[in-house]
Amino acid sequence: MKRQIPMLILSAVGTLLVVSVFIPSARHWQEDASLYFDIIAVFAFFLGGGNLIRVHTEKVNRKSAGWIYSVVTLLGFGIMLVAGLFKIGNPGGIAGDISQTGSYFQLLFQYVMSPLNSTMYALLAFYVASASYRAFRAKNTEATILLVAAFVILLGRTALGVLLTNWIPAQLSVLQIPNLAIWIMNAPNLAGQRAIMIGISLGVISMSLRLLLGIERSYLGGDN
Amino acid sequence: MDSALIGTWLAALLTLGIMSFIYKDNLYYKVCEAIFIGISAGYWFITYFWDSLYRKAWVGIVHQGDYILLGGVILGAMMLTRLFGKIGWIARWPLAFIVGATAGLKMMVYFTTNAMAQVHGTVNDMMAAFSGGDLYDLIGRLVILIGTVTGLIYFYFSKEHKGVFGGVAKVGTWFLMITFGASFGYTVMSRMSLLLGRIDFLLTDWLKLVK
Amino acid sequence: MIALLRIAKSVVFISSLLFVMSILPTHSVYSQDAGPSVSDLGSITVRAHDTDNDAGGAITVEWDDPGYEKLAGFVGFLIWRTNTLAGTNDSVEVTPFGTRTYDDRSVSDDSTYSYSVAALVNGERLMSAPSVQVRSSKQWFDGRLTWVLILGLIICGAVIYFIESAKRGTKLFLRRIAGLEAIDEAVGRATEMGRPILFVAGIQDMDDVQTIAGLTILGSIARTVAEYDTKINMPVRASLVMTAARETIKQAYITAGRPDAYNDDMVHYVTDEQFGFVAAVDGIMVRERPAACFFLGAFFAESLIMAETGNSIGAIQVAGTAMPAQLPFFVAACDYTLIGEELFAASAYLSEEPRQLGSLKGADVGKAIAMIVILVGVIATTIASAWNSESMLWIENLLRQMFSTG
Amino acid sequence: MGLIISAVVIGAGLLWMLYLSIKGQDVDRRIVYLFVGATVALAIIFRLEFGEVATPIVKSVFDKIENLPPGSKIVLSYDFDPAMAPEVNPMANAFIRHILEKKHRLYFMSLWATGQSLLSVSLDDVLKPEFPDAKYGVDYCNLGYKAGNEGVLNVVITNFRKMFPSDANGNSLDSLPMFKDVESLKDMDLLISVGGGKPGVKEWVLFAGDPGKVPTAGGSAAVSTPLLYPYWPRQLIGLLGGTKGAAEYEAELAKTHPRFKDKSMPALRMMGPQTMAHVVIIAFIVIGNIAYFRSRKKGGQS
Repeated sequence: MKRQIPMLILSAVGTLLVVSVFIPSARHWQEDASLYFDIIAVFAFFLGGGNLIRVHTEKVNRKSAGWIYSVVTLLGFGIMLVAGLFKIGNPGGIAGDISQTGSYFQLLFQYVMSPLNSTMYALLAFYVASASYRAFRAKNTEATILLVAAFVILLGRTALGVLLTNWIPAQLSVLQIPNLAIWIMNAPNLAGQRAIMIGISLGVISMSLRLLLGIERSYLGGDN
Repeated sequence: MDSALIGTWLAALLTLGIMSFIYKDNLYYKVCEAIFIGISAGYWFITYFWDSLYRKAWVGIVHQGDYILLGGVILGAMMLTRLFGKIGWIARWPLAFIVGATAGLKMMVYFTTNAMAQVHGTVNDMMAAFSGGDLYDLIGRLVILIGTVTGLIYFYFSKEHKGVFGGVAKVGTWFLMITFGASFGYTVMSRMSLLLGRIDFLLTDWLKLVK
Repeated sequence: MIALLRIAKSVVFISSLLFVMSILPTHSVYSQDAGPSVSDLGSITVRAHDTDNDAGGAITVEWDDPGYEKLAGFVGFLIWRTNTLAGTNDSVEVTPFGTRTYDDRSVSDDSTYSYSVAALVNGERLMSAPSVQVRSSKQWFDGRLTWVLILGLIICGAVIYFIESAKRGTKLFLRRIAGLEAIDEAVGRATEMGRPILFVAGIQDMDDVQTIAGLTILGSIARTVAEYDTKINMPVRASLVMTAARETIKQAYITAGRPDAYNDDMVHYVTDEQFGFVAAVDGIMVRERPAACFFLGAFFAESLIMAETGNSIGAIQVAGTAMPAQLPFFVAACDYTLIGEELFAASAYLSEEPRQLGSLKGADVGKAIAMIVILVGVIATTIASAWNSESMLWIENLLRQMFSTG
Repeated sequence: MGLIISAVVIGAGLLWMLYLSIKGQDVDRRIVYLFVGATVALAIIFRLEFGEVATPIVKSVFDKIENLPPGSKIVLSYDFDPAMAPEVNPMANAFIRHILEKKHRLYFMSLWATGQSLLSVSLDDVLKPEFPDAKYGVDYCNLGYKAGNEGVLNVVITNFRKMFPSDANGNSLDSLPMFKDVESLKDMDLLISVGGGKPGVKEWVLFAGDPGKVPTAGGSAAVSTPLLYPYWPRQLIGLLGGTKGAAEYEAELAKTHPRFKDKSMPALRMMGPQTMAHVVIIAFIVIGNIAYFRSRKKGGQS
């Protein structure tokens, strides 16, 4: 019983949504489903946020290693909740939009969250460099092909690429690195992308069918 | 004191804190990480709260009479049964709803926009780059054809990659490698500009070293 | 952008309407002032019919222009509607230049309508004869999707056929996938070293199939983890994923016969913010030093940040995603990468259950169809363009029509 | 001066890395990080700029404008919004300078509502101060924005006046001397669309350039550039992709027309640090491979 009902819900909802694609007057089911999803996700957040608070409070109570950071996290979470729920400092008051400039919520976003966010993102530049240094080595055929393709595209995007090969006569201009880079993007790269995309969609179809037919149900949990 | 100035200092200190991680994990980074987690979790909760719960559900049901949304609220409430041990299994119902909806919707989306459109594209628009009849175009077409077909053969599961079939699949992996190499090379520059933005902020807006 | 366009459109519409209204009382329909060129032109022919493939409530109006648009002073075409049941008239829209068709979405399925189109030239309205009476209706099937349905049924049919035949005991062969064999090895190593394993199911919520695929693999990994009694740490970015992952791991522990060893804290929510989550996962990696990291699901720019950090602590890393843009980074920084489709096939492989394996065989039929169509299509297009072959052109057009999705 | 310091610091560092690698020692990843950070910081502090060399895909646009006879008619369409502006606005400004310098006639328009205001900024900041002699209606005119996306192109390909009864300032087209011999887009000598979304370069190719058989060129944001490559060289005579493409064009312009040398070249300035970082990464790959082959020769595993 505890397993059959969820299974039934899953198959019914999935099948209805597949069918709705073909029936013009049923298309709005798809929008309804994503609205439902949004609403369920907020309720789920009460579990997630609750988990966050519980994990960190426990750390503080037990004074386990790094408990002081948990205090900081809890403080940050609390400040943001208070600022956002009561819309403190919001020029439009409680009825105004939360993202209005001047509200504490927006200030915290602008001066705290936003720089943290873009700096974390910017670390990517460092990792791109270390990955290139370490991983792009001609260890075997595959690695060599990867390396050569990346190298040609990289060269093609700097002045070096033009300088190195602009002695190649116009008839063979395809072989100049910038042109070669574009050709790689146009032909073999496109072919590879296509194969990956087609493969992915067939993979999604077979997995979705496994789910709808109830063959794959590990995420639905046990009988208790 | 000027609030924008405080803001800039705060932003600069947080920027340096996160950057210090690439040297090694340290106290400074841990503090920034803790702030980041707390503030951002709160940010998203508030955003969901006002946007989904208040604007979509409450306003939709109470003010606009969109009673179909009640179903979402009921399913959402079922999610919370997890908090009450004994009846926690009810939370599987909304989960089943979501997995079913995702499977059904995404199956069709992937089928039309990935599979069919890509096959269509290979037959149809790939010719844009190689539409002529000279050697350059013929080679281009041939490469796309071979690349797409051998790439698909690589993903073929029900035959061992041995003999001729294995050789063809091997060619497929080469094409995948070119694809990976090319996308890696192409994105490097845009990744650099992100770092450029941060360092520029530190040097120009904060330290005012550069005018 | 769209909103701006809408505003601009309505401004144009309202101003044209005002313009039309201002001239209506002073000019008769066939005014004497009409220039010679106007009267030389024939009348506009109007056809109206129910809009195809919709849910009702719309009628398509089409007309041809005998040459009014070329006249100096041409403003636009006015669509004029008569509700033949209620006996009311109203103007619906003034269309922009170059338009010859208009979908009137403001009709009711319960009434009948007839349409006229007027060319607005130099302040005159040159009205066409009314169209036949039409009524809008809804269609039960979107005719544009016939081929989608047929091809979809073939592929789904193949998947179900192989599942059924596997159920009856037919032996199915499947090639090996290196990345999957590495999973057991990775878990084994973590056990030996007495260190935890880290599992990240991507950064998307449950409405992404890749997240679900990641969780199905988690099911298999968690079974091994339970048997070996290794520690698993799974930070998540979305609360729903947390709930689903807990169900998955708990079920795996029960299957492995160790329900007592399960603990909800194996899965913990961090934050919904993409890079906040990354900051936390990086922190976990350098502090807990997991021996194995799994990144299976939908990833964006953070793929390389996580994989490089994992690499720096010397963990065995297995990644898998269907995000084409992130695959290169995983390939460069991880030990094994499940590429695209392999991510979705992985759980079926790991389960070793015949029915699941059968579904993979079905997907292969889809790949075979795609390969044949591409082969035939490209050859046909090439021959058609090189030698003007009629039959090849026919094949090319057929394929184009089959695979066009609207 | 700055260049020398940077070159010495970075060059010495790379040589040291090469030395370590040849000796078979693995370079710590932090040194790699330090390099990337130092490279970018040095390039920003010393405002390093490099003589970008135009790639063929950019050069062909430049040559086209350079070689058209004076008085040729060129359309420049602003098809972008403020979010894309940092990448593509420099292209538009470079086009304006080049076109007016060569005494061509320039017709501005926009398929994006938001392009209109960016267009007026360009007129006020670049065109009017740098070309005080250019006369409105004779040397350039602004048709402004028209709603309708590619539908606008469908109309102007046969008739300008149907879609644009007047220019952005309300003058009738017939009152503008430069419209005397212009009936439709087909009378133009070159079409240029600068943008990164839809409608954009692709729509100009498919709905204007191709049907009207008018040479078409474009400038686009880096992310959408690979999608446009297939149209080159047949349907697009050339394409400026991202900051890189803009910088190449600026460099070419400064080289051929030295009077623009001291003008602000934002793309070139942004490219400096990026190119430096790029070269350093290329160097990493080379050094990494040298190290790998050395270690293999010694019989060890990498």
